[in-house]
Amino acid sequence: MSAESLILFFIVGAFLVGFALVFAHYVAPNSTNPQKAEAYECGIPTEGLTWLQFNVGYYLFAIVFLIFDVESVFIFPWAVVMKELGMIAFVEIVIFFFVLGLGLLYAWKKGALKWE
Amino acid sequence: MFEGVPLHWFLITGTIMFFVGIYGFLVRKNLITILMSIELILNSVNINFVAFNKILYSDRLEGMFFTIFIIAVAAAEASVAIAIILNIYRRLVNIDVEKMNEMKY
Amino acid sequence: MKEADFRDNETLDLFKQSGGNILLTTIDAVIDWGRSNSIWPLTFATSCCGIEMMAAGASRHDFARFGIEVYRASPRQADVIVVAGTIVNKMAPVLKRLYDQMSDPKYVIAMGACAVSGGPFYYNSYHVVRGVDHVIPVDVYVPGCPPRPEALLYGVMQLQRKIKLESMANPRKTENLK
Amino acid sequence: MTANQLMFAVFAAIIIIFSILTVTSRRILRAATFLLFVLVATGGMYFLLRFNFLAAIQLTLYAGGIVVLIIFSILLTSHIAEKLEAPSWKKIIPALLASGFGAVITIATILQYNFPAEVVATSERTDIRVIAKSLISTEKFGYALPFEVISILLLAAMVGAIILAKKRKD
Amino acid sequence: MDQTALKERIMGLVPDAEFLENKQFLTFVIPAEKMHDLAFKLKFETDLAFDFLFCLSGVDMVKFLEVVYHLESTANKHQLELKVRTADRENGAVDTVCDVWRTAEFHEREIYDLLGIRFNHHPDLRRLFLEEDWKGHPLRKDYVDEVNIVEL
Amino acid sequence: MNFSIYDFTSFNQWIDQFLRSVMSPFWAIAVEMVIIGLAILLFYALVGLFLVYAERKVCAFMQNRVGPNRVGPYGFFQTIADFIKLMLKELITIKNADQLLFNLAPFIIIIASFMAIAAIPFAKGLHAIDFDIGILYVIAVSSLGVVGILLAGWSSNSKYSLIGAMRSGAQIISYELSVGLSLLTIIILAGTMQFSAIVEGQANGWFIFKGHIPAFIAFVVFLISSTAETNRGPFDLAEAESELTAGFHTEYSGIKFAFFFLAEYMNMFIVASIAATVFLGGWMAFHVSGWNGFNHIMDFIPPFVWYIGKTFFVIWIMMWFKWTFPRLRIDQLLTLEWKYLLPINLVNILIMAFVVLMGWHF
Amino acid sequence: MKEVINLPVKNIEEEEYHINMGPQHPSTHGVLRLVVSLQGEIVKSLKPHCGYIHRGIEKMCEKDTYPQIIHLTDRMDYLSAHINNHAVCLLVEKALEVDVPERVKYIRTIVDELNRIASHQLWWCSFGMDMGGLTCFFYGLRDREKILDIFEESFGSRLLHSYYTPGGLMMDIHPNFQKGVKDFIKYFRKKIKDYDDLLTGNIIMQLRTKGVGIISKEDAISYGVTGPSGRASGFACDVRKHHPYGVYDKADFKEILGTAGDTFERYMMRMYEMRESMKILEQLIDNIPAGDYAAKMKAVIKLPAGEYFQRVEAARGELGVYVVSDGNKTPYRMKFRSPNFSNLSALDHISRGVKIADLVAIGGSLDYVIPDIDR
Amino acid sequence: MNSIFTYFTEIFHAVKSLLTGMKVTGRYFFSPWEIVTQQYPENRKTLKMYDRFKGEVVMPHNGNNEHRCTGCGICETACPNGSIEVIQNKIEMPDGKKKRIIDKHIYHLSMCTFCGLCIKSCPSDALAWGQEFEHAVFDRAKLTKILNKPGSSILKDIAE
Repeated sequence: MSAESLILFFIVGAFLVGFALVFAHYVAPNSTNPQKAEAYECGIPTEGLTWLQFNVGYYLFAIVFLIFDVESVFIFPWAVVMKELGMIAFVEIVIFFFVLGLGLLYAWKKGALKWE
Repeated sequence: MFEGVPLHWFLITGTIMFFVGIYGFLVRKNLITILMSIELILNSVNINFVAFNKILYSDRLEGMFFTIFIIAVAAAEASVAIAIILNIYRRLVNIDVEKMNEMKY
Repeated sequence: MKEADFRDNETLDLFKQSGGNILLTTIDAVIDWGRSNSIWPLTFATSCCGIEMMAAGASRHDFARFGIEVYRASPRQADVIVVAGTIVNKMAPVLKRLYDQMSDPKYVIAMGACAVSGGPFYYNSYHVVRGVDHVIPVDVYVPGCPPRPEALLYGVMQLQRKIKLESMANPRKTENLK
Repeated sequence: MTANQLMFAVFAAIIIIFSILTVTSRRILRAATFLLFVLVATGGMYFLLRFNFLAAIQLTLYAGGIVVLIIFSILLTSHIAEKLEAPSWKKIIPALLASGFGAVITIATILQYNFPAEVVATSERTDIRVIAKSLISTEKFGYALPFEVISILLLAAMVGAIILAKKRKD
Repeated sequence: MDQTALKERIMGLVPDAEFLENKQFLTFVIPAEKMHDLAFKLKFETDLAFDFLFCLSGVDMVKFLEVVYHLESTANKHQLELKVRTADRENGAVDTVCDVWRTAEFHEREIYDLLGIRFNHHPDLRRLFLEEDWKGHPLRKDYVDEVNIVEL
Repeated sequence: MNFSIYDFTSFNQWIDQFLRSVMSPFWAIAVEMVIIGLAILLFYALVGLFLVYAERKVCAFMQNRVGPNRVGPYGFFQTIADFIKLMLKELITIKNADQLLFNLAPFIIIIASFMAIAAIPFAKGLHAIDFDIGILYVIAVSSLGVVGILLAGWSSNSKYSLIGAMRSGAQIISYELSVGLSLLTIIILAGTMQFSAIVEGQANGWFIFKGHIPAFIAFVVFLISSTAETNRGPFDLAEAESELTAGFHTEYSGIKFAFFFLAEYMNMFIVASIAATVFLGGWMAFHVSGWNGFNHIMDFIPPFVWYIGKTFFVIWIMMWFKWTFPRLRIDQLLTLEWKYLLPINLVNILIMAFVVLMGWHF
Repeated sequence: MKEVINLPVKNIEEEEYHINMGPQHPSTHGVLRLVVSLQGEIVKSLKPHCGYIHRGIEKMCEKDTYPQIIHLTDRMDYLSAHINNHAVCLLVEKALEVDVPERVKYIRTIVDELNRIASHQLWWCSFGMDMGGLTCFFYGLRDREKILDIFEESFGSRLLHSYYTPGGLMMDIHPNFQKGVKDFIKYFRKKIKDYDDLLTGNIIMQLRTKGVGIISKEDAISYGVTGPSGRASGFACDVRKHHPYGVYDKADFKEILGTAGDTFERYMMRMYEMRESMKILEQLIDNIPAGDYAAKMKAVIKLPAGEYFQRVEAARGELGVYVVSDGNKTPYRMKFRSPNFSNLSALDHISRGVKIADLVAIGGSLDYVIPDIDR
Repeated sequence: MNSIFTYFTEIFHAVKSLLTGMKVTGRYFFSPWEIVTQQYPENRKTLKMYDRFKGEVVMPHNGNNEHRCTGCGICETACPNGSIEVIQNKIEMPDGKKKRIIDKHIYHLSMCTFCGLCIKSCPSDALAWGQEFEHAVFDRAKLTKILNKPGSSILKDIAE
């Protein structure tokens, strides 16, 4: 009962959304006019491309996030056995953290953690 | 056999995925889609590793650890690759490999 | 509040007759109950009446008791547009667009003298729409300049009564109206 | 057909169909979404094989990390009206031939090869404790060194990515 | 500086200014072409230092259009009213003072919108309130709009 | 069959055996799955409806008003009315929107929350899946939800949506780290990632007390970052009404919008459950070692009640945050995470490791 | 099918991107439309587009008699309706050289200050809402209701009263008025502490507002930014102090000047001002002299030909009324120098280089009322 | 070291300020007696407007269906936005003189701004404020009212 239940939850979730969408599609009133399909922008017709201006700020955080995500995933198994293994585990993680702390410090000093 | 699923099945799935990735790698011109094709290729390899580990050597963990490290390396690779792609985009307003004949970084 | 305590029951009777279905099915009753008790307004206020609309939402009068507190800033998710304040010629197309962009079923409350008829700016003004019903169809008119929050709540209750006349078989046709 | 077979079939079908869609879709964000499905289905396959930890990593890093990064970069570099150019037949045919041949040859080889009978596991070895212990053990079959090396790799990747992505002040 | 001294001072700056009798403010009518120079001097000469333009109005006097500047000095606490007249109703133009007093930018746009007085060198002289395709200038006395205005 | 509200294990086994006795194992599993699916669906809907109602009432009381009270007793059926209305609202097709992704986005968000709810133990023996990697699993599947938000924002073809989605994306991925790391602190103390084992480990004291200072810091960090991860409270910049109208779901109407609305509350429920389970002992009663009589009295309260009580306490705190604080700005939000929460978290983990190493915990 | 849309720009990061805020937008407090040029989330410049509620009040005034104008000035800046009316009444009284009874002056001053507090309360709650703190909205309006109760008891309506008339008042104050005001001051002195706890001291609010949207003193004067917003920059522009009207010269109150000129300073100015207003109320409320509530006026008010100007301190800054009269019973030309109009003109200058979220905060701190801008 | 110290003092002050804010909302949450909500439709019976409340303009009639309006039309001219129209009628008096009396006193509630100029200017105090505020209708035409009741007549002593 593990992988199977996952599928189950997947299906139940999909079913909930799908059923509701189909139901609403058939039951809800429907009327169209040209304005309705246009993008909403405070009641003024949208001009220009709907496109966020290139903004490296968001992206840098995504990179740093990914790196730290990898890191945190590697710490999880360590955390589980930390209590049992004791000193060795502690030393290893101190080294691991030290290296990553350098990374964080670098990103900090470099201004990658400053949103702009 | 893993409770009814033969190893061949996994390998064939992995192979198809691998060659789909190769196809995308060859055909696609957008750098990001090329990167996605590479991820497909890596993923197919992972499936093979894991299937071998589970079905042939289920008392060992090498396949799994390899996969884990592959994923970690893939993450590092993706972050650097996308940094490069965005840099190219910023310079050339384009991320099409064929239009990047001037490497003026 | 009892039926007889409300004003303008005659017009409501007219709606009943023109709808052609005095008998509502149970499903209709359930749906209308849901719709009438969950009227989410669009955050839209042009002038003074907007302040009274805010006051109606605030602690003293507490719009939320009717289940109306969820002010939506996006017209896609709003059910009712409370036109609180003057609509001028420049604003009219915007209002029309907002109304058009709302998803059905949608309702309009004209709040205050300006929205009902142009009010203080009816005469001698060169830029005021004389009543918002020239632009979008209005369900309930709430006069007053500005109406006090209770008056708006009363208008909402009137709207609820009107919503309760709807039926699935004969839905409102908003797009045919001007 | 057992439950396992059925589920494997479902996952394999999702993987193959969506990976094909990934490389053929002309809307780049759709391609990324299909890639997400492929990766999630792969994660599902790991769950099926009882590699729970691996599956969780697959979901966290691949689906929740790399794909999000890719989607972010797509959001930054393309807009909704944009469609990728359809590749020319001049490119498609050789690529199709090459990958098709490769696939056929590899599958043929796989099918011909008789893998040794499976080693019956005495104990289920995918428990998180077992994994964790071997991950930080310094003995044989221990991965302490790669574990630490990964941190250096990550450091290098982060420094590199930041240098590349950070705007030069010129 | 008291009222008479101020009057002398202004008359010294612009000799052909016309002095108008007004209970509340010292009022001058300045020739349109001298207004911009005067504005600079009024603001930046320390004994005048009229740095606060607290009102800028336009009036349609039928014979001519009038722009009225109400000035105050936050340091010296004296006030002044200037008027600029333009007889040409259609192409009447006054130099902008929005480079001296920034608030004038909006006020001048408003006056252009409602009265149709053009301002030379204005950075962004568009209609402020009414739609771009609006015909006429509503605050003029000869403005007729049979569609929109309902007379009481 | 000896069924009790204190232990659902035997109940589960009884159902399992009963089904297996009347049909083949394959079908038995299938029927079990249908039962669980329906139960979860019902639970999901009920919790969603109740939370929306609770939020309205809580904020009403904080704001000196009464909140919904005209629909049903104390306005209890308010959210049902809302649900009926949303269900029957028109679904607008947006021009130039990517219809596939536009419709897919609510699926992804809802499925992510559904899969996360699977691992949560509601009472002893009452959970769908009991992984050995429980916490990691929940983090993994909930990290998928951000994709739905990004897709929703991008595919709506609206500027507000896109900005909202980018903000939301950056926010969620950043705070995911803090959520994971603050849970890690407790994993070190518990020595397991399995939810059932974590709860069992708190039989003689909750982890927030056992781990004293580092555990408390972790709890606070978890509260803050999980509030942020669910796009709520002072961190709701993605749907910042005063800036971006409705953020990434600006263009969604009717039931599609309802799913985003529901998912927000369900995510809140999930993170609150995790907080309750990991820090506050889940369904475990409040015990103080030594006070046997007191412990015995506490044991009379069924585990499910304990669980719900703790979860709603955490939810209430999150609502309290939301209705008290002004909203952060995007750069402050990211600064908070990267310059405050993350370093504090990393140091906290080391402290906790040291505490465990030295055996200073209780 | 359109293939790749090539962006015409070379440097992608310099490319600007326009976004509409308004007319229907929660942060613009009405129907102002701001076209914001963004670079990323940074505001490069913005263009206010007014006129979405331009009702032509100045034109309408030319057709109305002076008592009738009152009901139009009510609807300009509806949050300081009494103060607008006060300006017109003072102007007419000045032109006719009528001396209004002392009682009227006292009552007008008291009501003006009450109105100012009510307006600032509403500003506080809408500012809180702009910042995302929704509870502020409810607390502010809750306390405002107390003032509205006083108003309603005396004047019969909640928001727009048309209470002043040229020469005096429409009616005398209600006997409970003084007690109501005293009760209110007692009540509000307690509640304003909540305001400080909830929003002023809050670290998020301070981080978001300090150093954001700075306007220097010179710019404030040049842009004509008056009222609390101008005083935050150090611009001493309180008309009540510099050109006293009513009985402000008899009341002891401070004109508090800020230095920083940022959003937080503008916020603090209004918080101070509420306290100062309460101080004025405390001084005046017990000293209302007995007397008539209106001076004797002719049935038809005709202003002598000429031009008149009257300045008062409205809740948002200096309100000027400029009237050109040709001796008829209706003004020849009536111009309102509305405080919001000038304050708005500075918005572009203030908000360059800030983020969108800051723009909302700045807008909240400038506290514009759109019908007053458009008139 | 100093920067680390400020780092932590910053955190401390931030948390303190946040807790202060939470104290306010928390206090209100736990003091439901401070709720100020008036439950409008339920409290209709007890809801009493202030005496001076301006709900609408009415023309009081006494028990004999008599009002005080002479139909002079001063209110019509006083009204700034034309929400009052007075339609007069000429009747022949018994003594042969023709006299103007009121036919219809039309009041557009939809336009009224409640400024009170009509009531203030009325020479015979015929108009007054009504306390009614529940005016919402479905049909705009319903908002135009005729204030003099059908069949009503002018009060004797005003007529003289």
